[in-house]
Amino acid sequence: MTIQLKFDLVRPDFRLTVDVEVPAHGVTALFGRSGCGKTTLLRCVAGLEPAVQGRLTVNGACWQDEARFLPAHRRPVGYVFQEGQLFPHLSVLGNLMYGYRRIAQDRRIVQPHDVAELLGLEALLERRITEISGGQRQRVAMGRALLTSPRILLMDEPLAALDEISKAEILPYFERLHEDLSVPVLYVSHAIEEVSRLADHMLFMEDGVIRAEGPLRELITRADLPLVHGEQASAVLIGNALSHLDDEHLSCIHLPGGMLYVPRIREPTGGVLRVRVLARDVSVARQPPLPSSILNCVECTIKEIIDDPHPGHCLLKLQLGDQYLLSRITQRSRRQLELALGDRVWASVKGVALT
Amino acid sequence: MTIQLKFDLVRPDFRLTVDVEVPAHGVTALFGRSGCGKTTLLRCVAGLEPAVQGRLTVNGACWQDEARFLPAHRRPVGYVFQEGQLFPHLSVLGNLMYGYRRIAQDRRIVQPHDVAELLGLEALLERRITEISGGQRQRVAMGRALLTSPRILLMDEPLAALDEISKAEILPYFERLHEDLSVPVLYVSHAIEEVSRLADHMLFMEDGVIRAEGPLRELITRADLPLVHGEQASAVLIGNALSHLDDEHLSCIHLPGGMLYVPRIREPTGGVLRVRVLARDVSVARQPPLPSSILNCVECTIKEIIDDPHPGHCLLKLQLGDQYLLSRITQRSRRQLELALGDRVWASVKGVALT
Amino acid sequence: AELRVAVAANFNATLERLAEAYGPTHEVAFSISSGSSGKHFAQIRQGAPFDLFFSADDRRSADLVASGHAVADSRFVYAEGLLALWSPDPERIPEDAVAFLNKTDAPRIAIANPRVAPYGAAAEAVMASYGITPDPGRLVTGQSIGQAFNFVTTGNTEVGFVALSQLITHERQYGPGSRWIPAAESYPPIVQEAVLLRAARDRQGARAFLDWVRESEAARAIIQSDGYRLPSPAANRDHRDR
Amino acid sequence: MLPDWIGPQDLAALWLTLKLAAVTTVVLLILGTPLALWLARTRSRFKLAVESVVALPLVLPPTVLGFYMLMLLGSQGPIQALGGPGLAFTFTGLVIGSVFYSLPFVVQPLQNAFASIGAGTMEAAACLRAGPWDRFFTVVLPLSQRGFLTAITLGFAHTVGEFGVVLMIGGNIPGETQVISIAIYDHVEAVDYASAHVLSGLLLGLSFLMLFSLYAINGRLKMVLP
Amino acid sequence: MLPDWIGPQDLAALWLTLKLAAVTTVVLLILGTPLALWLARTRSRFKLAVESVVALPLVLPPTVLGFYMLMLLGSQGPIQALGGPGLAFTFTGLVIGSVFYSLPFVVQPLQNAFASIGAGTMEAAACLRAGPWDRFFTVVLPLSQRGFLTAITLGFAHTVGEFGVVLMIGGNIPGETQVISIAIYDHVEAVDYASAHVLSGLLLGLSFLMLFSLYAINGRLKMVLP
Ligand SMILES: Nc1ncnc2c1ncn2[C@@H]1O[C@H](COP(=O)(O)OP(=O)(O)OP(=O)(O)O)[C@@H](O)[C@H]1O
Ligand SMILES: Nc1ncnc2c1ncn2[C@@H]1O[C@H](COP(=O)(O)OP(=O)(O)OP(=O)(O)O)[C@@H](O)[C@H]1O
Ligand code: MOO
Ligand SMILES: [Mg+2]
Ligand SMILES: [Mg+2]
Repeated sequence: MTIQLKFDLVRPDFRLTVDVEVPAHGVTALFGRSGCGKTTLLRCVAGLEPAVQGRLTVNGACWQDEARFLPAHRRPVGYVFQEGQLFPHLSVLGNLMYGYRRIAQDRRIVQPHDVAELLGLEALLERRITEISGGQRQRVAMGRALLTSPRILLMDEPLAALDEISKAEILPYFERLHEDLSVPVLYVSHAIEEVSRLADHMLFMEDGVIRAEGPLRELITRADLPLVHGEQASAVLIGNALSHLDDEHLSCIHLPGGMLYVPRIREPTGGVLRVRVLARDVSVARQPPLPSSILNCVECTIKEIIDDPHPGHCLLKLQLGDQYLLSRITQRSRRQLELALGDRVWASVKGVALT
Repeated sequence: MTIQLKFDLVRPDFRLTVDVEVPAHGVTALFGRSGCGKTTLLRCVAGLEPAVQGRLTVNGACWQDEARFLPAHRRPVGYVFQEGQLFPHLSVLGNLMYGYRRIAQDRRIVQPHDVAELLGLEALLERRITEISGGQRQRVAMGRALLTSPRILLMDEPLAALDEISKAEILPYFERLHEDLSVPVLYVSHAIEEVSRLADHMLFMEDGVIRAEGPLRELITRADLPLVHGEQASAVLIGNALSHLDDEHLSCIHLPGGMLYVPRIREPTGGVLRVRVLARDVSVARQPPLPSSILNCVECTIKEIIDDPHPGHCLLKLQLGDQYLLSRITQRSRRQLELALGDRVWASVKGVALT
Repeated sequence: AELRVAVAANFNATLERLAEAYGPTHEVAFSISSGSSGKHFAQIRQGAPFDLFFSADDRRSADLVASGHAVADSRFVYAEGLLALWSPDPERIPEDAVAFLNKTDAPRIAIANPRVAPYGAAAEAVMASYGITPDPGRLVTGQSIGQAFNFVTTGNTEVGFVALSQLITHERQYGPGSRWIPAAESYPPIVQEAVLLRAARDRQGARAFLDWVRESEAARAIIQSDGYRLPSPAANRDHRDR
Repeated sequence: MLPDWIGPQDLAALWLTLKLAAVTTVVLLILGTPLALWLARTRSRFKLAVESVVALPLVLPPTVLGFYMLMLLGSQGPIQALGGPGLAFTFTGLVIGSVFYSLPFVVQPLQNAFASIGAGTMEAAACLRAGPWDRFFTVVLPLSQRGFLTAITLGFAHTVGEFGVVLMIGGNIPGETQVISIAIYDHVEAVDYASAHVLSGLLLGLSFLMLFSLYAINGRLKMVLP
Repeated sequence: MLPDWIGPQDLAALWLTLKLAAVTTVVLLILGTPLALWLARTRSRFKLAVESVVALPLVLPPTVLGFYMLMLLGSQGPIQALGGPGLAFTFTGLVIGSVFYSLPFVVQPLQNAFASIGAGTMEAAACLRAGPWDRFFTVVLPLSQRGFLTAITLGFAHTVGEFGVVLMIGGNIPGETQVISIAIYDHVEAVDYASAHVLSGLLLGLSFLMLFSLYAINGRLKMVLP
């Protein structure tokens, strides 16, 4: 099942032209610089841009084509707006329940009590919307959208105003949500760490068009996209949870070509899972390292050497089985270690960095 | 010179009680969970909470005490609101110039042209505020506040809606701004990496009170504060730029107790500078490591071993001269390396991670 | 010199014709304020800058004299209003108007408000003396005789008791309709009095105009041709002494 | 127990006035709301013309307006020509006249209120499955509360007080079209000032109570929009 | 060149009407704006009472209101008794009466407009160094544009059309206090329908042009909210 997005929207000074299919499960990240059209794309999906031409099919159901334009209130989306858009005349509770009340009882999958608890809003339910903090407002906006038990979630930077701890509490809920309920999510975020933790698929936008599109772990290691150049450049590896070292709270992940220790995860033995490895966390050496606090060490082949915007750095794209790792090193190290394409190297990754 | 903040504000269900002095130069980060009172504190400083009791002195000038309450428009603050608050009846240019026009000509230090260029707003100047994207709005809000050439900047998550690249462009400007013009900044942000890059001083808030306060590099390594527990836990070291390796685009920083290579910096030889080292980037070993892409290796003493919320991890607080480094390692490594308080260890830090 | 005259609305047009006849030869300019006499009465008592008051009745003039706002010996009847039942439709009002009005399917009748307008009181008196008894719902009341007339001309009531002066003006322009003129004895005379106001008690011009209206043939002819009856000068004298 | 000056006719007039004002206000809201919604949203080029026409009845003196309405409703008027009923001197006629005359007092405040509701708020409601009617009742209405209050106040009070139109097309038939304002006016014209004072005082007192309660209720509902 | 039906007196009345309406509107804005500001911001317990009192003149028939104002301003009234000037039957008196009667049409739309300006917007302006007056002119005024438009339209049009108060306090003196609405009314009363039609047409035409331009200008200014 897929979501087929084909849009053409013309504005003075801006044009959105999109024709892409994304999987109708999992999280699809919308990534791109400020003003590139991410919000506009979400609005088209929600049915808020009546002027848009094109075709939109979600899981086989056609929401828009030449003949048809399903109005916004008929589309089972949950939209978390970039700027809240809470109802000023309703309390926090009133906002949360607004959509919930409009859903047939037998379709209510998400329950108010759970959402309020998860989002830490229990104590605020009676408050007016002008009497809560910015982050609290953002959480209300999120809860309100979730409570419509939507069949697709549109989230425009939902966590931007939240602290690390709140994020850490809320993120796993999202993961469960889209896994358990298999609600596909279109997720706009500037935080690549958030995106690479959550997203399976990625749309990379530039000036109203999709520059690149595909599985997240391909896109974030592609040398021609700016994603490899940021401080947060990373690779995502897929492996099996091989075994758990319970007393040490570690799990051991089996990858074609190696093995990684990561903080203990919930996945049962044998489950498929993803590990994100930041380029800056990967160092390389010619020999296997001596004992240190670095637990993980795998042998790889240098597939590509990519220039970095910083002239003193470079990126190595390392092949490990059929997957890739990124490693950011200094040009100095590269020269000292005399690294060249095709060389076999030992890549060390601190286990604690893996999530 | 200092800023003296003494506030008492009572709201139903919330009370702000603050009595603290922060330096009147550099960036003071306001850190704390959603709803802890950060915005409220900034509002008190700006003069937007007339009900607040207390005393506020900025650089010797008293803005509020028992007898006096300087109204908001008389306070030379530049306030970037958490939620924009742009003027809907003015264009982007109109918004930017609103404050600028109200500043005496000889006090205008910041110029419209520079700000528009820096914030990438040149092409949008004629647009209406409803016709630009969320990130663009945030940039207008920032520009508008800067253009009042304020004597203190209050910034409430000014970069939350911005992508990495925009952030990377704007952050150095802030650094220059507060260094060159010595405008003190009160800076609210949930992004600890942003904060630890920018801030010198920190106020850690909890439920309306200041839990801890002091130089940033002390606070972020304090075992009793939650800052050491996040993924972004880090330490900040102060050193001198000893020399530059120009052909390799590296700089060498001298610290009491060691030397670090970092990406080439602008600071002239001998200048004082700060290096942020993430706990997860630091690995430890009993012996000096073999040659690898890890450039930096310093010998330290284990001062403290801190439990981590993740049961498989622990944090080491390492003394290097009179400063501290943090290192996050797995309990497994700790056992394998048989680390104990007072041990001498070799800490490796990837140079590329330093900023 | 300018004469400021407050005049009852029903006499406004006639007074304008009088002013036109009088003004140029006597070098007097007129400022004429038309309105209901009740309003003028209240205004004069509050110091309105009028010189002459042509009331629609004889009560207000008497009251103003009594309260000292008007000069006693200036009071006189400048016209007596005549009432007519009228319809713009030449066929509508039959010979036997009384029977017509008493029929069960008789049309609605417009009258002026008897409480405030003398013509309304007169209409009531006429109906009483002829034994015309329409049920209250068919009696449509205008605030002034002008409004009653409007009801008829716009066809919202088919007939109405109006001032003879009105239908004369109207028929001059739009052609004849049908009318029934009740006997003058069937209602108390609609006596309209003029009076010199205190502010103008020493103005010769003001008194002179009043005298002209009362005495001159020219003035009497104009008033009569507009559908008013003229009292005999003797009646006027009696009246003043009353 | 009432003072002599107030007859049963006056009480009937008072009752009729309240009935007229209430019915007129309801009709005004029913007609004015969609019109105001249309004006607030449309980009039609007729908007300007419609806006102007709505405000136009105001510039004619009420009695003159009433006169033209008489021409419209009368036997030579288009309504009867098309087989319509004779509406002059009926309660329905009064309502029509009052509605026409007070329309701008209702349309304009509502239009302003509607225009100031942010598009984003409406979009949010749509994305939460609220259809157009649902949005109207759960978002537009509560957020336009003050606009409705103004519309109701001005529409109601103006209908109570204005009598030029009513006088003209009502015919002052006791119990049917005689309203309190005409009754007071009569007393003044008839130099029966005492009765005028009493009736005016009564009307003012009643109206003050009504307005006060209306504003108080509104204050209770505690409009949030800052 | 004018048709016979329109005399110089009518033109004088037209001119006087426009002057009266313009002056009244200006005075209404000057008085109404601070009052509306106060009502929009205050939490005083007098707020309800003041709101009700402002709307109260509406419920009295204009002539009756005019009658009471006449008693107040006239030669037997308290103002002159206390040595004040005689304001009845003067242009100033007309302005006072009209202002009093049209006040709610100005205060209410303005109050609504002011109340719907977000506190955040005002705070932002304050933090950008705009003092209270500055904020009023650069934020409140432009954001209340539609409210002002409504206030001006209703205030002006109502003053042009309403004549009960004016008739009573003014005395219908040609060239001095006779306004066009009374002139038209007189023509109707005097069965001089032709003149009434022409004058009404003229007044309607003029007013339509004025309203149309007003709305068109407002459209140009392109209010942004929302
Ligand atoms: N206008 C108000 N009236 C009453 N309580 C308020 C008001 N605004 C905020 N609060 C409450 O005061 C507390 C502090 O709010 P504040 O906005 O300062 O939080 P914050 O630290 O800025 O949070 P965030 O990171 O979510 O923006 C919160 O608990 C909030 O619910
Ligand atoms: N209502 C509008 N009318 C005209 N242009 C608009 C409108 N809204 C946005 N734009 C423009 O369209 C482009 C895309 O806007 P959009 O809001 O989709 O950006 P975005 O990718 O969401 O950016 P951000 O990350 O800053 O929120 C921008 O250049 C913006 O200036
Ligand atoms: O003109 Mo009025 O409003 O009826 O006297
Ligand atoms: Mg956006
Ligand atoms: Mg906040």
